[in-house]
Amino acid sequence: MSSTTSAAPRTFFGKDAIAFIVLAALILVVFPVALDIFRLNLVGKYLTYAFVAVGLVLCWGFGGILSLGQGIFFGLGGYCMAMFLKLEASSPENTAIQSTPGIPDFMDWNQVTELPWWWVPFNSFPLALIAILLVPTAFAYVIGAAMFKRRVGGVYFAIITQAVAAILTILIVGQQGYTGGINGMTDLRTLLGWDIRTDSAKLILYFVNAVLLLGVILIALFVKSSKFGRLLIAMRDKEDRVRFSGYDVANFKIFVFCLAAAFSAIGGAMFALQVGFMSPSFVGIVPSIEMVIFCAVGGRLSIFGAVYGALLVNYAKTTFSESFPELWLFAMGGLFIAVVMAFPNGLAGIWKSHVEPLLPRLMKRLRPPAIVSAPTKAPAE
Amino acid sequence: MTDAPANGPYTLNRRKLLAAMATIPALGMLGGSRAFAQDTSTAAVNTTGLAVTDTDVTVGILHSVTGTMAISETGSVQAEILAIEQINAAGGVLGRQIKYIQEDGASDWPTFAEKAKKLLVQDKVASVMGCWTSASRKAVLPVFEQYNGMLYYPTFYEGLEESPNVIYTGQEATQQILAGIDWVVDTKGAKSFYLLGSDYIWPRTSNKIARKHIEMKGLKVVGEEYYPLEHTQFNSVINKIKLTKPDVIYAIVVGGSNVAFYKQLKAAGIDLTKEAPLLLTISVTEDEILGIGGENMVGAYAAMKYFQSIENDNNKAFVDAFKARWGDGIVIGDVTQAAYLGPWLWKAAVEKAGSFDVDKVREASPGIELATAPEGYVKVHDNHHLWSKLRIGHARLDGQYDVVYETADLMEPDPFPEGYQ
Amino acid sequence: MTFDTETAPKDFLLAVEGLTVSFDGFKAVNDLSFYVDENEIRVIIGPNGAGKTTVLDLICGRTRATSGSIRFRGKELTTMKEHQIVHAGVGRKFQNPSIYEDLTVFENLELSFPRGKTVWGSLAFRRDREVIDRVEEIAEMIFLKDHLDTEAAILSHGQKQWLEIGMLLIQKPDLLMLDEPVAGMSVAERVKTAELLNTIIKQHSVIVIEHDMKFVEDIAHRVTVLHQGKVLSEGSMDHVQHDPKVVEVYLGH
Amino acid sequence: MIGDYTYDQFFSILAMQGFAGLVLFSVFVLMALGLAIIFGQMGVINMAHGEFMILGAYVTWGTGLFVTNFAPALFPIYFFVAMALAFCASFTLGVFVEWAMIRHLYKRPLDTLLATWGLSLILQQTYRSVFGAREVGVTLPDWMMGSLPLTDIIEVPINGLFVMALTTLIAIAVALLMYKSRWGKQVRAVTQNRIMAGAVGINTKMVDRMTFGLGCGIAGVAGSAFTMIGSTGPTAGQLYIVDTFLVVVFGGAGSLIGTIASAFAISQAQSTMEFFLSGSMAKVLTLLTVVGILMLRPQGLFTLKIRR
Repeated sequence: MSSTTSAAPRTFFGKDAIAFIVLAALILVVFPVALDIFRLNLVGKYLTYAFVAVGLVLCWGFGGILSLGQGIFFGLGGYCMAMFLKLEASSPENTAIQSTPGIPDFMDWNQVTELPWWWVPFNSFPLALIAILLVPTAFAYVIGAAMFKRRVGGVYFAIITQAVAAILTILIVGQQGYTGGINGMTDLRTLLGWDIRTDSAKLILYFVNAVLLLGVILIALFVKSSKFGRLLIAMRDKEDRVRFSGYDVANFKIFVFCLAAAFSAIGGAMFALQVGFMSPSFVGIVPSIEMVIFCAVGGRLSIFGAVYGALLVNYAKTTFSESFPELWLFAMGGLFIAVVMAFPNGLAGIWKSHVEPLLPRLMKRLRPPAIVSAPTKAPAE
Repeated sequence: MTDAPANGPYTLNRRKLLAAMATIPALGMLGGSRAFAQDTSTAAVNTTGLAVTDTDVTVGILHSVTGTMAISETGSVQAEILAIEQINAAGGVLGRQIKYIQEDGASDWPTFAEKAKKLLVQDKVASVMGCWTSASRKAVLPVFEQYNGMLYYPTFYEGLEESPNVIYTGQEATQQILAGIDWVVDTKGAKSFYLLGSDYIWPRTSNKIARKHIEMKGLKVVGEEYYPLEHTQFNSVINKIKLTKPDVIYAIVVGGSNVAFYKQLKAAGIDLTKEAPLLLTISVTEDEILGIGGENMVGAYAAMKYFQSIENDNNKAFVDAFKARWGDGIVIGDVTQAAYLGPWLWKAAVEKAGSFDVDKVREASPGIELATAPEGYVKVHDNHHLWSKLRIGHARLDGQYDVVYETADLMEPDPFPEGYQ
Repeated sequence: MTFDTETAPKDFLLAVEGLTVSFDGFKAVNDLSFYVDENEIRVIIGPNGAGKTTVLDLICGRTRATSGSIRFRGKELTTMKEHQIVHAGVGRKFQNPSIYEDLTVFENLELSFPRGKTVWGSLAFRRDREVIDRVEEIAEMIFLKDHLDTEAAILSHGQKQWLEIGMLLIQKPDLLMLDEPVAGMSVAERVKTAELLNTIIKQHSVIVIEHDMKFVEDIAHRVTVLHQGKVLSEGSMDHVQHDPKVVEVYLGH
Repeated sequence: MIGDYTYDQFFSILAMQGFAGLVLFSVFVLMALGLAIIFGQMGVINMAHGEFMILGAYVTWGTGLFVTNFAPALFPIYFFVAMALAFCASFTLGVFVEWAMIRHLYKRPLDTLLATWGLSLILQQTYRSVFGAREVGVTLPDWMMGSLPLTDIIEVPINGLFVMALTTLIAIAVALLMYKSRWGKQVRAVTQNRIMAGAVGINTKMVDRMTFGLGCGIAGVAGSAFTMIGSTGPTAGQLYIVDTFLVVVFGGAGSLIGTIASAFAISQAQSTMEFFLSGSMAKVLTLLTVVGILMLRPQGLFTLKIRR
């Protein structure tokens, strides 16, 4: 945590503003210019995981609530989007060869002859958008309220979220007539008549995704800089003290858990749009834990670190698995252990302890010596 | 893995390759392709910018080398590499050597889609041999259709699909099911069936077809049950089977669940060699028996198009070449053989079309025959599936099957079977 | 226990009656009753394991009573949640300094400022002049005016104790409960703390748990001696010091 | 008639399902015991627990292979040797892991969870590289794969009996070790007050290491026993994670009785429901019930109410 002066409250101006501008420039300008559309689309996919990682920074890094079930919310958000897209792709003309035209193909294969009632709202785009945010958040609220009101925390909470992720996966796979089962929902084609598979659509979706991510980061920065952010840290360190300072701790935990869930859901929805399908393999335990890795590698206390973590780990995964598929798990496992044991604050921690102290010295070299002030800021030489 | 598949183009074990090559003349696969080569300029055979040069052509191999599916897909990778090496040794395709780029789907469907796209968009491969599970195929299908690629898919599967961009070298459900049930009814006098499967689309669709077929014959299905993938406790269903006393257990359990199911079946006192009940499976190949253990499987019947023990010259040469390339201890299952067909069918189609262009290969594909297939003669149907025979294998103690029956004619593939949907 | 009859009709600030809590059969507090007046300084003493800290835990809601009642200004506390008890006007300092080590002194105090205590309130909370003035005022009082921007983790043990007391004061509670406020302090710090407490007790009712008899003598209006979860003796310092039961417990047989 | 079944059949169902439930119960206890010791006594969540089990399974496979090739006469009893070796292998690996990794993380329980997950990835890939991606078939002596017919419907699988006997044995051994031996006293002393235990001369580091090793060793024995009923492959360990954790958490950390009781409750619920519902739904409902109860009673079934 950076220190501030008492008179000037922490805001997201200053260091965070620079970091924000750098990141925005990177994902809005550098990537689109430097990468072809195929790689850019991949980066877009990585960035959808960054939504989850940013949520985890608030929830886990600041709040100390380790959720091993963020895949639940990523998946639910993705499924809500995929349901809308699937219905659009399943127009009676497109599905004329089915026994029941007009319903998604997997329903037809499973002898479902009528659209289930809970699918009906997904015919409407506005309702689907609402569902993307509401369904995962409501689900998070139920889990959060049940657990935090009863002061379940730490390892117990982690295991229970993990169990919920397992349950949801089994449920989705088991109810394939309604969910597409293990295949998931595939072959999503158009959004309100606009073909999302074309290169131009992918480019536009990339920018939509990037802007949404920047928006989410702004929200996260706002939360972090508000008193709420300091309360999260306080709750992580001394939960009882917060309680005896007159706060209903459970409500704060529920809120941050719901917020992280909502972030993840946006990421999931953007994933479904950019990749063109959704499958239960994002809901389960393994992806949920991987998302924690992204956050841990980037730095659990740094919102920007989490974004870079998601980008880096996924980039490494793609390159590693292209050239040395067999080594990938070794690398991933090793990375995990190394980060946890040696660099608990991840890349952001390394940046802060090793790179940042060098900056003032660098600045000093760049400036004429006469103007150098505030020597106290520079490290001892 | 002692015999890890090569990771990049051309990392061959020379000694093994030579050993594998030695068996080729017996296959009679040296066609006139070498003569063909000189008359085909790259500009003429490749009008769509695929990765084809004057000397070589690049294809993709896309299977899971890591994750849970690696267990099943390893054999397919080995078969495809073997086929490519044999084709190269025999002069290649249109005079060009085949290079392959192998990508790992990592048992993760989105990864499959991502890698498929990479192979088509970035590497511009002329065709892809790959996928194993239906889920991975469903994930890559839109990619192949959008970027007009060609996929050779080796696994027996549920049907209900007929993509112009896929050649299905395994059987679709009716090919595997109908004749098998006919056989068990006709020769074993079976009257009642218990249907059991892992909980996903292939077992469910297959059992749906099986149930329709059984009921059309006026026979009875006494139970139908599905368990989550990777479930390991089957005592409850075994108890139900004991209670309902079916003549046939029709089992479509996949993956690690298989091991648990057959071990627990044996431990519960159901001796498959007594055939009371008889067990007929369409999901356990020789590959799976490695994990299950021959002693737990002996006596069961399997309905497939290929068993390693098929007696014909093609198969003998194939098995010898496979063992020479990948080691003596290896077994070859139905899907492995189907995967082996992929490169050969593609080669035949390319040579028929006289071009690597995907559209021309697609046009040329229906009617392609392969007399040298290890399973015997196969032919590509207009619907992109293969005409093939169905065989019934009887599991031996050593993990192999004895072929006890084979259909007289090739079975017509029918991915959208009327009356079974 | 004859004490309560003569004061019963009065309106007490805090009335504890028949309070019992048992942990798996062990009654840490057993049918305990005592009363605290407005602006009274009550010191609770007793040997280790007498149940002193448990009594504070019960009052502030950290531990739930098995039976009995705790009324604060007529409001029943036993059914209220911790934060509601705080809002009712009860502040609690823990035995070991309980502060937020990763935050600065200023932020520690600010979090206890009685505004923006809900989720939305905390999001909308702005650090205005009122907050800054109040924090600085308290910081002055607890001798940490020069350390406002220091991370709490690097304060000395005594400074941490003061900080926690400051966090209570900024809440403006009606009843302050301090669990061994001078434990682990250097002599100099002890003197300063006594001075601090003497200012505090002018404006608040206080319950203090303390071992330091000199300190107790200085501040206590009335002393309650606990032993095995029950009141052994109650009254002025002089009274309890000469109570034979107390002597017996403290000096042994 | 009850539903579609006659009374005779119905009682057979009850008997067989009861037995199936008991076997499942034994399996759960065996899986959870090692984890419960580590979690209960040390507060460490070992996500690589499944991989330690699979290590035991591979050791059993290797021993079987060795005996078949070099000492076929011993084959009928090789399984006992294999279990002992499985214990040693997992124990040794456990001790090493504790030394290299866990001991640095005692103050950060959530981080042990992440670090051991990384370990599990590495172990999985190691198994894949060493033993191949395919499952290996563990050949068992014939006497272990038979069954004892009781009535014409009811048959008792011998491997089920074997697992039950083994579980009972290990549970008793663990209980004796924990509550009767000097070492057990030390373990409990360290759990309750680490500093004090250190002050009275207990080598707390050694106690930690041995506890972790013991938990892993028991996991190895469990994995060895599971070759009788399940598959042995690089990723098979992951199948057990959720069930195992739920059993331990549902039972209440630190309580061996609780672990056993919760294993009993979960296994009976699951095996009963499996008979009447589809396998997937039975699993969903069981897990959901467990999670639901945990939300109502987060401390689990058995926990001492203690002063914080």
